Amino acid sequence: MDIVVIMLTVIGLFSFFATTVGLLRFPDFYSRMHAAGKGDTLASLLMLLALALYNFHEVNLANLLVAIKILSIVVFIFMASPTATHAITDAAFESGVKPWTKEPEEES
Amino acid sequence: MSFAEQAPVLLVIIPLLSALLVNMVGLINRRYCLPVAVTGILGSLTASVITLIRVMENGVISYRLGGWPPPFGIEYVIDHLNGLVLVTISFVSLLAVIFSKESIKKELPEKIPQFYTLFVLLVTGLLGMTVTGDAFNLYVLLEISALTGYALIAMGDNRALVASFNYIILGTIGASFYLLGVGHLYIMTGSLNMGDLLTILPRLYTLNVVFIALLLILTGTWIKMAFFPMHGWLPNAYTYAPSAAGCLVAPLVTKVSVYIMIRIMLSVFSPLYVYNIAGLSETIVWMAVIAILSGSILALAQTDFKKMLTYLIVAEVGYMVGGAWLASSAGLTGAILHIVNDALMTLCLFIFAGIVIYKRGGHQLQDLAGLYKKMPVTMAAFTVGALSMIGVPPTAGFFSKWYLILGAIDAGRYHFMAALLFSSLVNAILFFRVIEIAYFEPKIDHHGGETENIVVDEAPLSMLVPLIIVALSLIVIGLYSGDIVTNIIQHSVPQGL
Amino acid sequence: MPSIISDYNYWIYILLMMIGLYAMLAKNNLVKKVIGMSIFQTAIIIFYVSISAKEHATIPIIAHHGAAEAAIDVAHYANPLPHVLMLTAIVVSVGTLGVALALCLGIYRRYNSLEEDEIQEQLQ
Amino acid sequence: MIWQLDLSILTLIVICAFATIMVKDLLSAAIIFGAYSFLMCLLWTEMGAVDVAFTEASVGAGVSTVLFIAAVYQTTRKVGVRKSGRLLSKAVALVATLLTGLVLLIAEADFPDFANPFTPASLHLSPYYIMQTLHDTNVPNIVTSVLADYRGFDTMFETAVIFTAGLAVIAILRRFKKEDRCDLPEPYVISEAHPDTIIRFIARQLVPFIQLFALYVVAHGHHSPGGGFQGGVIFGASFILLAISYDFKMVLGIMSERWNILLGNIGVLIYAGIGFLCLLLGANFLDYSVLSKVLPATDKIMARSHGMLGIEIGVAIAVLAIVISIYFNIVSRGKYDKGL
Repeated sequence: MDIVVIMLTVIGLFSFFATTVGLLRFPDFYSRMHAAGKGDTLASLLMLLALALYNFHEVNLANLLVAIKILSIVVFIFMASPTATHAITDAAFESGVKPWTKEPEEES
Repeated sequence: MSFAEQAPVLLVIIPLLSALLVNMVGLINRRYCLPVAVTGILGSLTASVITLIRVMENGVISYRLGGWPPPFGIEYVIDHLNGLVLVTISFVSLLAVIFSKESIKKELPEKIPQFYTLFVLLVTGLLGMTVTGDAFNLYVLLEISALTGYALIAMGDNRALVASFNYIILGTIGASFYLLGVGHLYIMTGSLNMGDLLTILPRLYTLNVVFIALLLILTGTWIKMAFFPMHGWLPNAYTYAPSAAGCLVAPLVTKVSVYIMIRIMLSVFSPLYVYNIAGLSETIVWMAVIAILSGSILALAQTDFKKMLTYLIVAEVGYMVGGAWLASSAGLTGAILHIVNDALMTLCLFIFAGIVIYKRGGHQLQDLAGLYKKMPVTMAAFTVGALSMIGVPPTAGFFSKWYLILGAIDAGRYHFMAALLFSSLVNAILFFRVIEIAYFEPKIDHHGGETENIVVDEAPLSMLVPLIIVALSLIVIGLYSGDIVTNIIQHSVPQGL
Repeated sequence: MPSIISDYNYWIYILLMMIGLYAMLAKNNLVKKVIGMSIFQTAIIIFYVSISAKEHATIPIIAHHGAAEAAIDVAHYANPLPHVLMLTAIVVSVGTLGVALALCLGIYRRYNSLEEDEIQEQLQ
Repeated sequence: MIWQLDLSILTLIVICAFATIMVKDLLSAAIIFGAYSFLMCLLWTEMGAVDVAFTEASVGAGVSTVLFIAAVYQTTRKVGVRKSGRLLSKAVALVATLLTGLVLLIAEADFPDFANPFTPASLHLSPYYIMQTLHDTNVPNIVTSVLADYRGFDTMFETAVIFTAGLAVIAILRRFKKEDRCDLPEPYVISEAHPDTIIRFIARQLVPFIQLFALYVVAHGHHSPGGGFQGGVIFGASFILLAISYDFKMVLGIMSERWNILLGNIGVLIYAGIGFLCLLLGANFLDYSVLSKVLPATDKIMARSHGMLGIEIGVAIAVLAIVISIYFNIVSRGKYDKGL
């Protein structure tokens, strides 16, 4: 059990790290949102799963309730976080943020 | 339950409930708002009077909210000092709410329910601040009265919004400083109850932190009462507020802050600490002198009648702060008596200004021209208020000034006495100028030339009656001020300072 | 626990308080002033909550499952009183914030500006 | 508490505070302020103040940020360029700030150490609450029992403060007439012709859960962090979410302005009314123990517990209505025509 928890935490931390790197290093708004939206959701999902499992050291009703609560947080994050990313991206597209392309932009 | 036993809490709860009721009937028909508001404040006045009578008979009353013993629960403590202030608050607000009837119809016809709800909530806040014996509960009510005050002021004309914004910034700084001061006391003592703090603090008197807590609380209340260097928000806020709101805010908010300062000085820190150990007396009396002088001089410079009154409030705050810090019994007596008197005098003058705005549509000095012939009764009442402001016997203003001067002599602070006399002189000049304009200068008519046959054209009765009552009460309080001092104020002033 | 921690919270609250106060007094933009006001108020909340913290203490909810009626160790729970006070303070601060923002909007509606000096110019 | 965490969060908070004040764009300032509030929330959880953290999460990070964004949306994002000639006032502000800081530092030298369990504050009143709460009120969450019972009177006025704020915003902003003589053109044009299906669908799915959670927070406040205030804010937030993802009019159809005002009123009235009922039953104001006379099958201690639940519900109703009302007024500039 402990090994699974550690595995999940480590993968979660890694994808948080990847997200941060992506946010800092990607060239334009959309790709940054891409990194943030996906990586973040996955990472928090893994971490929360790890927490829910960690909580099960001793199986009883109270711990089960806590695990269910954590799992429902996972579900809601899974629904809300990509939607928020979508909303932000959509708003950016509406207000005319240009996607980055390989061709160098004309100097203005 | 008997009404008398529960009166200490009822005097706060009745206005709170009636504020809610005002809002609800406002959704149905806005004509019912005023009667409900008046009933609520009347109920609170009754409860205050009963409480004061009980205090005079039996001494200090303590009321446990939620039935918990202090310091674990919140406690209401009513002694002679706040009994008197409570009656003053509810009396003044009763007159102000009656006055507001016509003026609000003219100035804010759309928002009558909101206005009266906020109005009654402000009264609730002020009463709650006065009656409480818990330092944190005081903060919550301070914020209620502050928030209602910002909104009531912002409902005025165009410039009122900016004035109110300045008020909200400074008012929040003031309230937060108060809260911070209470926090400094809490971290050192672990208590929030004023009586409890009074017993715990003496062993900490040597620490800096107690001194700084006092300083923070004082700064907070000074900002709230517009003591001179921190008075920036007051003149504009009070000038551009709706006149009905001005009649409530101007007489009461600053005075209640003065009361809080005195309450904290006497009931949280002891007179021994504030006057002897802290060693602030000398400085603060000098600050009060400066406040009085600059308030008076700035008032002289105004051409706007209402603004002139607001600067006079700044000067009057100087009287009270100075009196409270003279470290003499007479000075403190004068300061407390002046809380009552000044509330009534300010009410009188602001109701007068409200009537002028109602009739003439402006509050410049020129708008007063020719008023003696048009409105003889109003002007007579105004003259009483003005005389009281100057300090002419037998009006109330004379007596509180008398005690303040006695206190200044007792304490040997002659500069304070000089400032008081100077301020009286300035007030005399100011008000005689006003009276001169109103008496001699004819009103210039738009058709050119002077209007010949002047008809007496008084304000509506709902405005006139409060004005007459307050003018009469100024004289009555003046005549009975000896009794008030010996029966009420003497009990709350520590002797032998 | 190093000794720096014994004062760090209090230093930070003073620093935040100064930031907030400076923003309220010196900033020209009204919304910035309001933000300063919020920072100022949260600084006080940090101060109070710091009073309540105890080393090795847990949240102030008494564990009453299992060992019922066991002796309650006071040092085991954080001091609840400042928490209560600060709940009230947070509510007050959001109320003030709402009113202040409403005033900003009202001012903007009249003067088409949020800058204090431009509004003052229009007033004169 | 973990002191390393304490140090790092506090440092981040200061950085956020600086950034909020310094940044030249008001929308960014609002967002950074939201981050600041979340850090605060972490800090308080770390110090064991879970109820405060919960409130800060819902109020500070949630509602305040939304209000800031609504206000910025209705005004302008730009911060004006600094003009010269304000040096004097800046100097005065700087001196005042430094003076305050200095005074507070002097006071700080006398404070007992942080996190010391034997400070006066931890030894005087709070042991009573910790020891007695189960015995007096049967409520394990000490914060709830102190908030709603021992210091219930404060909380009643706290609710009144929120009610006052709601009314104040209406009084300041609300325009009852259709046109306003000194009204300005709309600052931004939002795409109303572009309803976004994904967002609407998800919002519609989430709202019932949010509301259920809000009810849970209210009802479970006796045993876990939370209570009427947090629950009310969350419930109100669900309506704000609807108003943002759908349009303004639709939410007004559910919660009209009159209902809002009435609900706010009723909430405070429930609180004050329970207090008043205690008074009528012959005890002091807000002394819930006498409610055992009217509630079936309760002793004095359970009556306190039930009384607290009653007032928590009152608080929740009031807060829910007022949060919505403040948001609507700010986002529509008091005209109730359209919003974000």
